Amino acid sequence: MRYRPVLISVIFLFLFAVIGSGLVAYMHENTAARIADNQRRALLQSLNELIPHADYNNDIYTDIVYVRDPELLGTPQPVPVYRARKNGWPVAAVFAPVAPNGYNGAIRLLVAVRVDGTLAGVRVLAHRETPGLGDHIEADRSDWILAFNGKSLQDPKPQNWKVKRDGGVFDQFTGATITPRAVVAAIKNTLLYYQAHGHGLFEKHPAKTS
Amino acid sequence: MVDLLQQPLDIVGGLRLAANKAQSLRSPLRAAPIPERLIVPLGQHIGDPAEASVEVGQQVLTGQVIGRSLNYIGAPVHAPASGTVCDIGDYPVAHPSGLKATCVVIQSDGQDRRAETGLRMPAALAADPADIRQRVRDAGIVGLGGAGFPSAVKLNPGREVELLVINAAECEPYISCDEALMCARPEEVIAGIRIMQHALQARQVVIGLEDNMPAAFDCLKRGLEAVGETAIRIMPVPTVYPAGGEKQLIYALTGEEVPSQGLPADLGIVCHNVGTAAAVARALGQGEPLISRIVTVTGAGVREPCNLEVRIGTPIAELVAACGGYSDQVTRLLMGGPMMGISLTSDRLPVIKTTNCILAASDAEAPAPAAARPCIRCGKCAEVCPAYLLPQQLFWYAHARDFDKVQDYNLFDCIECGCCAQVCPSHIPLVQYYRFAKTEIWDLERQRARADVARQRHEFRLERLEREKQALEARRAAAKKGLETREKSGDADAKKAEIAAALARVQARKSGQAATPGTGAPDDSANTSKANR
Amino acid sequence: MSGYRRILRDGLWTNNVGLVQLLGLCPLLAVTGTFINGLGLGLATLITLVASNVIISLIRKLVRPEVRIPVFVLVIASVVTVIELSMSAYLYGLYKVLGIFIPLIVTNCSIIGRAEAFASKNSVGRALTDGFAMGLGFLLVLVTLGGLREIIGQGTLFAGAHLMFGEAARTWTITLIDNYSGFLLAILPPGAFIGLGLLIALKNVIDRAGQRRAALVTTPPPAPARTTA
Amino acid sequence: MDFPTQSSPYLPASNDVGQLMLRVSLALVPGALCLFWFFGWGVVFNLVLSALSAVLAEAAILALRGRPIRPALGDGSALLTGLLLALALPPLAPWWIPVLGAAFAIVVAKQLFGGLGYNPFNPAMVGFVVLIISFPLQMTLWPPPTGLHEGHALDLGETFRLIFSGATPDSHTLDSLTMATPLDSAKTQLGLDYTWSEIRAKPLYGGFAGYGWEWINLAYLAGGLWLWRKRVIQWQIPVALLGALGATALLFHIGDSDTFGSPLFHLFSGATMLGAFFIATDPVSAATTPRGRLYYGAGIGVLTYVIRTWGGYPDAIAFSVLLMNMAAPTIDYYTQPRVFGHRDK
Amino acid sequence: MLTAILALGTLAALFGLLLGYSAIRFRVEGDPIVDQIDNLLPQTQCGQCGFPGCRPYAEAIAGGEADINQCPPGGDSGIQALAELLGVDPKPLNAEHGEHTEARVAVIDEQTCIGCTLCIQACPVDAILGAAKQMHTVIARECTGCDLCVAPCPVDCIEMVPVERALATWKWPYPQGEHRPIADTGS
Amino acid sequence: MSELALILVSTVLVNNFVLVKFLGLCPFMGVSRKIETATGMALATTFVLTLSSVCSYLANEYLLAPLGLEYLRTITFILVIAVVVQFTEMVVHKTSPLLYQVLGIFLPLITTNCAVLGVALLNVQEQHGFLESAVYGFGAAVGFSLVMILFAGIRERVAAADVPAAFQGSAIALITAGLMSLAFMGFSGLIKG
Ligand SMILES: Cc1cc2nc3c(=O)[nH]c(=O)nc-3n(C[C@H](O)[C@H](O)[C@H](O)COP(=O)(O)O)c2cc1C
Ligand SMILES: Cc1cc2nc3c(=O)[nH]c(=O)nc-3n(C[C@H](O)[C@H](O)[C@H](O)COP(=O)(O)O)c2cc1C
Ligand SMILES: Cc1cc2nc3c(=O)[nH]c(=O)nc-3n(C[C@H](O)[C@H](O)[C@H](O)COP(=O)(O)O)c2cc1C
Ligand SMILES: Cc1cc2nc3c(=O)[nH]c(=O)nc-3n(C[C@H](O)[C@H](O)[C@H](O)CO)c2cc1C
Ligand code: SF4
Ligand code: SF4
Ligand code: SF4
Ligand code: SF4
Ligand code: FES
Repeated sequence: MRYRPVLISVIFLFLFAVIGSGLVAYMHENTAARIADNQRRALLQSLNELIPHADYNNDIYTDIVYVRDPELLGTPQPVPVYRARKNGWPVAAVFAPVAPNGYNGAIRLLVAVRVDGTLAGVRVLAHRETPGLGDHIEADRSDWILAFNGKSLQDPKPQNWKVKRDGGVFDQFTGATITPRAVVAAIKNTLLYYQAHGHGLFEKHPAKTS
Repeated sequence: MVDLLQQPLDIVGGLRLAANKAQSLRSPLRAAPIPERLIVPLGQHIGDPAEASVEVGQQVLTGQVIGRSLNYIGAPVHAPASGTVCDIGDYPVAHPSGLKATCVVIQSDGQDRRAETGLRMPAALAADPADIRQRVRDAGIVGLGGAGFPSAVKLNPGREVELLVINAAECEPYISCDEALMCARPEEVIAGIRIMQHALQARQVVIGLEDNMPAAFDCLKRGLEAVGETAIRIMPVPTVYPAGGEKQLIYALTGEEVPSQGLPADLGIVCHNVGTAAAVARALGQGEPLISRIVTVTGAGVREPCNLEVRIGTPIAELVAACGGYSDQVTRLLMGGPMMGISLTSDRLPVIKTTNCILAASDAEAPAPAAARPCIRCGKCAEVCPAYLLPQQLFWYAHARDFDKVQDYNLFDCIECGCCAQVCPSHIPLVQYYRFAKTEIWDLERQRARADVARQRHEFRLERLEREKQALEARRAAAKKGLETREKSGDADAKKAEIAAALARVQARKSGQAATPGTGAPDDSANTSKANR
Repeated sequence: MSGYRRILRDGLWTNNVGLVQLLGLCPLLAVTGTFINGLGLGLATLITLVASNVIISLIRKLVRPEVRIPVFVLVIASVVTVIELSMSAYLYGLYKVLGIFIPLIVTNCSIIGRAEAFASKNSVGRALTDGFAMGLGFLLVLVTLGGLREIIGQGTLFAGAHLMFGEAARTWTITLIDNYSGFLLAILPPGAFIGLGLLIALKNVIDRAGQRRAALVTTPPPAPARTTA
Repeated sequence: MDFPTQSSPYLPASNDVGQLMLRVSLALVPGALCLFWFFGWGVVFNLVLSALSAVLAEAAILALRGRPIRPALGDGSALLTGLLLALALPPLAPWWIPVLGAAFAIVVAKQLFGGLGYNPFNPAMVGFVVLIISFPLQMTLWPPPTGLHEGHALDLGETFRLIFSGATPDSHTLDSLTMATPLDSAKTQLGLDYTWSEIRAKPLYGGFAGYGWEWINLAYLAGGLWLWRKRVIQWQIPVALLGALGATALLFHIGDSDTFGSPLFHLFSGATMLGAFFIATDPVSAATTPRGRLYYGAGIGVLTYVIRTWGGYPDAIAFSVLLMNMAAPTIDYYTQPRVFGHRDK
Repeated sequence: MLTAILALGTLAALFGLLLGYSAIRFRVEGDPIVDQIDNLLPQTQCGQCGFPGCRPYAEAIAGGEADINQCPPGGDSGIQALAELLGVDPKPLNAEHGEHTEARVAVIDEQTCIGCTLCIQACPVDAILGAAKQMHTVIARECTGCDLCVAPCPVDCIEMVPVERALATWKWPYPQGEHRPIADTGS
Repeated sequence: MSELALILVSTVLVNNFVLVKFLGLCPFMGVSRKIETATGMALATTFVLTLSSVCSYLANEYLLAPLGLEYLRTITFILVIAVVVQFTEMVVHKTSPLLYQVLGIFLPLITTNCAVLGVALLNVQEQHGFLESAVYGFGAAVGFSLVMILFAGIRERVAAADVPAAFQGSAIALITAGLMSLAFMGFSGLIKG
């Protein structure tokens, strides 16, 4: 008698837990595939902005290697490189390097380098630059980042991979030099990395590190 | 135990104000004429007012008791002049409320015939302290320094007294009655002090006065030498308002702080005003109860500022007339000093025992208050507060009527000295906010006490009704039982019994409801029908 | 039925979750950077509110006090997770933008608040109406605030509509002011607080105007708003 | 005879809010002149625009609330808010920057809370912070501190056109007209691994702090000391602020003199002195107990150093002041002085 | 799916056990909040709040059944105090329940009183003295001013009069001028 | 160690839960009228938040992750939280009436405090370990408590201010909170990376 309420509590909680989790589990089973697909497509979409889908036909989403170079890639962590191939032939490598010295810390980039060493495109993945000043590096906010398309270490020459104020060819923003300076330097470094190690990249086996 | 300091301290906070005492000290102390009609309030002190002990039409002599007080904290009132009682009734008195209070009005016969008071005590210094206290009480002496607390009570602190402090600081600007007294009658003051010391059995005595009254200092010193008194010290304290506040003076002289909510007696100190001491000397030396006092009449609003010995009950207008009347600059009439006094609506009000000063001020001396602005929390008030309070916080919460918070910030340690309001750049009437909050809190406490009584009485009543109801039910049950046993025969009867029981239940419920207020007459008023909802 | 009208009025205005009860503030302030974000979360919350109100009203007589809250919470959490899963399956873009605030609908105080204050004491029909009214009221505040912040902050309206309505909606974005450099404050956290403060003040002004007009008609006081006394 | 009544005390008032505000404004003059000397006409435009719109905004709100306008404007507090905000703004900011900032300061930070005396936050600093987070670009438009003797890049007319129409004179771009302030460039260069001694050698560095800025700060210091002499402000806040800022800077500078700027640099650059004597001392939003003021000032000093050194903003007086404004009521609550006759605490 | 159900089900059952058990183990009676609320009510016992006395109203507030703005004798300050205790926003007195008036006491016109005792039965605090057919009087110190005795009196001999303000109970007024009380600041 | 300190500073100041992350706003607005109540709520929240941060970490690590039931996270976490809260309330009520006086009425409110569930979910998102979860929860709670108490201090002052009628009450409170969050913007960028 005294413990009947306990029993009722138990049964109640149990019942609702079972119904609730059953419902959710059912829902999960029905949507899991779709959700995974969504996640894949989200990444693909940002890659496709850099390398048109028509240019490659491998499963770029899983064709990844991880490389490490604190000097040139701006982070001691391994950096993922997505590899685009067409019929098995290398097309481009997409790096996710870091520009460590933005105005407010690191800026995470996505840099796509074609096999010939020209840039297919650059995007900013994440940053903490001052809104309204440093955030013009976002493609949504200004076309500045698009100016890198087609650039390479030959055009302009490495010593000109700087913002104009420092005697280079790239625009800085009014009132903000630090951010573009950091981005330009990071892209240049990525190109340098590619120059040094680029060809080996496509031979490595895809590997997952966590 | 407390010890006097060698060198008095500067009090913390406070203001250095222009003294403005010279004008009233130019002419010597003299007696004011006895007016034709004296209006003597029965409550001139802290505690319940006295009760009139004379009747209208009765003849009275100077010094005869006209109001008696039965309370321990209370003081009798005496006729300030001989004559006829022509009225006992409500007259306006000097009080910020402007309310009236019971007064005995005496038509003076101009002869000032003295009554035999039986207060005289030739060998007071050898008498039993209890005897002295009784005579001080009978003489109607209350503190002349400000609050008007019955002095006999303060002569009975209920513990050993180390130090008697005679407060002669007179820190408020304009007021000079104590200084005039000390210059004119040092022997009377000293006699009074010696009696008080004896009554209190105080080991040490000190007279504290501000260091800007050298004349008074000299007179007292000569007076002490004249009687060969060496035990009484005179210590000038720095001239800072409010150095004359009891707590501040004690701090300046001893370095001790009177505990919050406590009395000087907690430190073994008793503090009396010099005027009070003189009044004691007069009562016990000449048998004269407290029927007159020295009042400073000053300010640019009177023609001839001076100090007058005034009979209690003298209308202020007559005092002013004795000083050459108003000058044309007068705009404001104050009783007390410019920092703590109250402003009067009319000069028909009488002088009472605690009236130390009548200040007829010009517009330059006491201008109409500038419009108050919001507090900017500049903290100037806190810099000058001698109680180390945060007047801005007190104000903030008094303004918001947050009476809990305002007490958290120690409202009741405020001595209402007015320093804060004086320096406030926003011209906020800070002291009024504090007085408002204090009286409001007292009122709330009274209400709370009443509510507690009401709750108790209500609960008693509910209990009583409950008891009555149960008694009723018991009776009903007994009756029902009787019914059942009697008519147990048929089904119909059982039904009847059921109906009866139900009826009883309804009845019971009804009477239960009667336990709730207002259902004495369930369908009478809107109120009661709501109560039943 | 006037009872239902009263519930509707309560939810939409008199006892509005966001403006009066000040519940569900976290999503209200966090996701109202744009109109569309507000709309998305508002709809999700609306659905949750209706569903949980109905379920709780159904089971209200069965639950013991010591497990009442856990059970309510379980119900709400299940509903929310279902919604979360469907959103990530069918509105992935929006799901990403709203982020943690979708699972946090569970702790949106207004939902458990309504469960406790209303659904657990009323019939299914009334609970449903209440959930709908409250949810709609909340939704309206979300989109108003979102719209305002978006306009002031970046000079656009309906930006990001494609996240909800598909690629075709990309063109819906209205740019109200060209070359607007943006008043960033509105989008940043302080702007959210201040914006809601202004909305509440606006409601107060309207209420007072209404009161002045209908000076004598007194409305009954709103039901107590707190979850717990 | 009958007389008017009132509550005690009755003596003529010895202080007045309007006079207080006037004195603060006067004390700003040396600093403002110095600023003008180094940065040119833009300073004047800022002062005029900001003060004007502050006063107008105040009047407008008072009118809306149906309150008497004259006495409230007469206290001069709105004007002072406008002036203080203006002195913190970059001289080449477009006209709407001071206007918007002052209006926001007065309307949202001051009048919504009830006007003078009720605002928990320093209005001028609220205005400034709103501007710097919303319009960082316009808020970095500081010309080089060349000084009148070297001649400014822009004369009165050119400044006017730049501020009101955004038109730069032919030979210039906005970028060439402006440069980072010493605090800003020191911060970014330290971030780029320059050493402090290298930075000290740069032209932007003057005798002991930022070029030009050291004089401006000295002028504010002089004005502040005058205010203290006149008993408009008390010593606690400035002393605690400067002491804490100096001490923190010294500590780090001694620890690693290559990566951390010198105490003098911190004390005499940016808005330090303006902040210490004119802004942190705003009585309304500061702590009001004597001990509380020490904590309050020290808090601002330390926060300023922290944000300047590690945070996202080159100068942090405004943020630190607002952050400590936030804490002021709580500080007051916990730092009540011992009351006369009370034992401990 | 089965693991999901099982896992969560077990967890929930365990929790249920825990809570159910603690509900018994840590059972507590009584609710101190009622006393606290009752302490803030004026104890006029007038029933204007819609409840038969202050305590029932306190219980109703604690139970969430009544709002805090229904006690006219308590007035705005009473509501304020309740709001603070309960941590809710104060609101204006609900006019449905009456208006706040200043304190009053009942006075029985002793000439007219017929000694019917009806008022005695109505008085919630037994503040009326008298026996049947004898003249009644109100003990002014104990009268709460609740008004309840006025209506029952068949000869209308009871009058409510404002409590007199004496010097000793006089209150300093709230200062006038710029500083208006919070309650009546205009928009 | 410095990692943990960084988490602490970050959660208390830079990413303050209330003013920057927008979590736990309802109690922040609802029980901040007086410093005393705010302190009570702050204490209660600190306790529950830290405890439930740890508990939900355990639940995730040892129940959900091994079984691959991550999608049940929300349900499980909220269940854990509700039970922790309910249990705490009952225990406190019985064992310490005094503490219950202080915390009692706040405890039930905590279940629906977004910050509590938010911490649990963010722990997973940021892949915190056991100690990190504890510190993260504690830091979030301290940040919450800090701004809550300061906010209460300001609100007590503003309550007595001459605020325009339309803004009295929650409107001005929200604007005050807005200005607080404006001040907290100063901390942005304090922790790089
Ligand atoms: C609040 C504030 C935020 C800033 N944010 C950035 C930024 O995100 N990126 C940037 O490059 N510069 C930023 N700056 C400006 C830099 O500090 C520096 O002034 C700018 O890069 C101009 O340098 P320059 O004179 O060499 O062109 C900011 C300045 C301030 C005052
Ligand atoms: C309510 C009250 C009670 C007092 N009780 C005593 C007392 O019991 N014994 C005593 O010696 N003085 C007592 N005093 C007198 C004070 O110590 C003090 O001397 C007197 O109030 C005059 O102080 P003031 O003019 O500075 O206000 C009492 C005063 C007040 C106001
Ligand atoms: C601010 C303040 C100033 C005072 N100034 C004097 C004063 O100057 N002289 C004086 O005798 N009493 C002054 N008093 C009253 C004293 O505190 C104290 O009541 C008195 O000395 C006690 O003596 P009594 O009971 O004989 O009046 C002042 C009180 C206050 C609160
Ligand atoms: C010493 C002093 C400093 C002041 N500093 C400021 C300030 O920093 N910012 C401001 O808006 N107003 C300032 N004021 C003006 C005034 O106090 C301010 O406008 C109020 O905060 C408005 O309520 C100051 C006033 C004084 C007397
Ligand atoms: S002096 Fe006046 S304005 Fe200054 S803090 Fe005190 S009360 Fe406020
Ligand atoms: S009146 Fe009270 S608060 Fe003001 S200075 Fe005097 S003691 Fe301090
Ligand atoms: S209205 Fe107030 S005083 Fe009257 S019974 Fe109700 S609570 Fe008591
Ligand atoms: S005497 Fe009358 S008014 Fe007074 S308490 Fe009794 S019933 Fe109420
Ligand atoms: S919605 Fe986050 S605490 Fe209420």
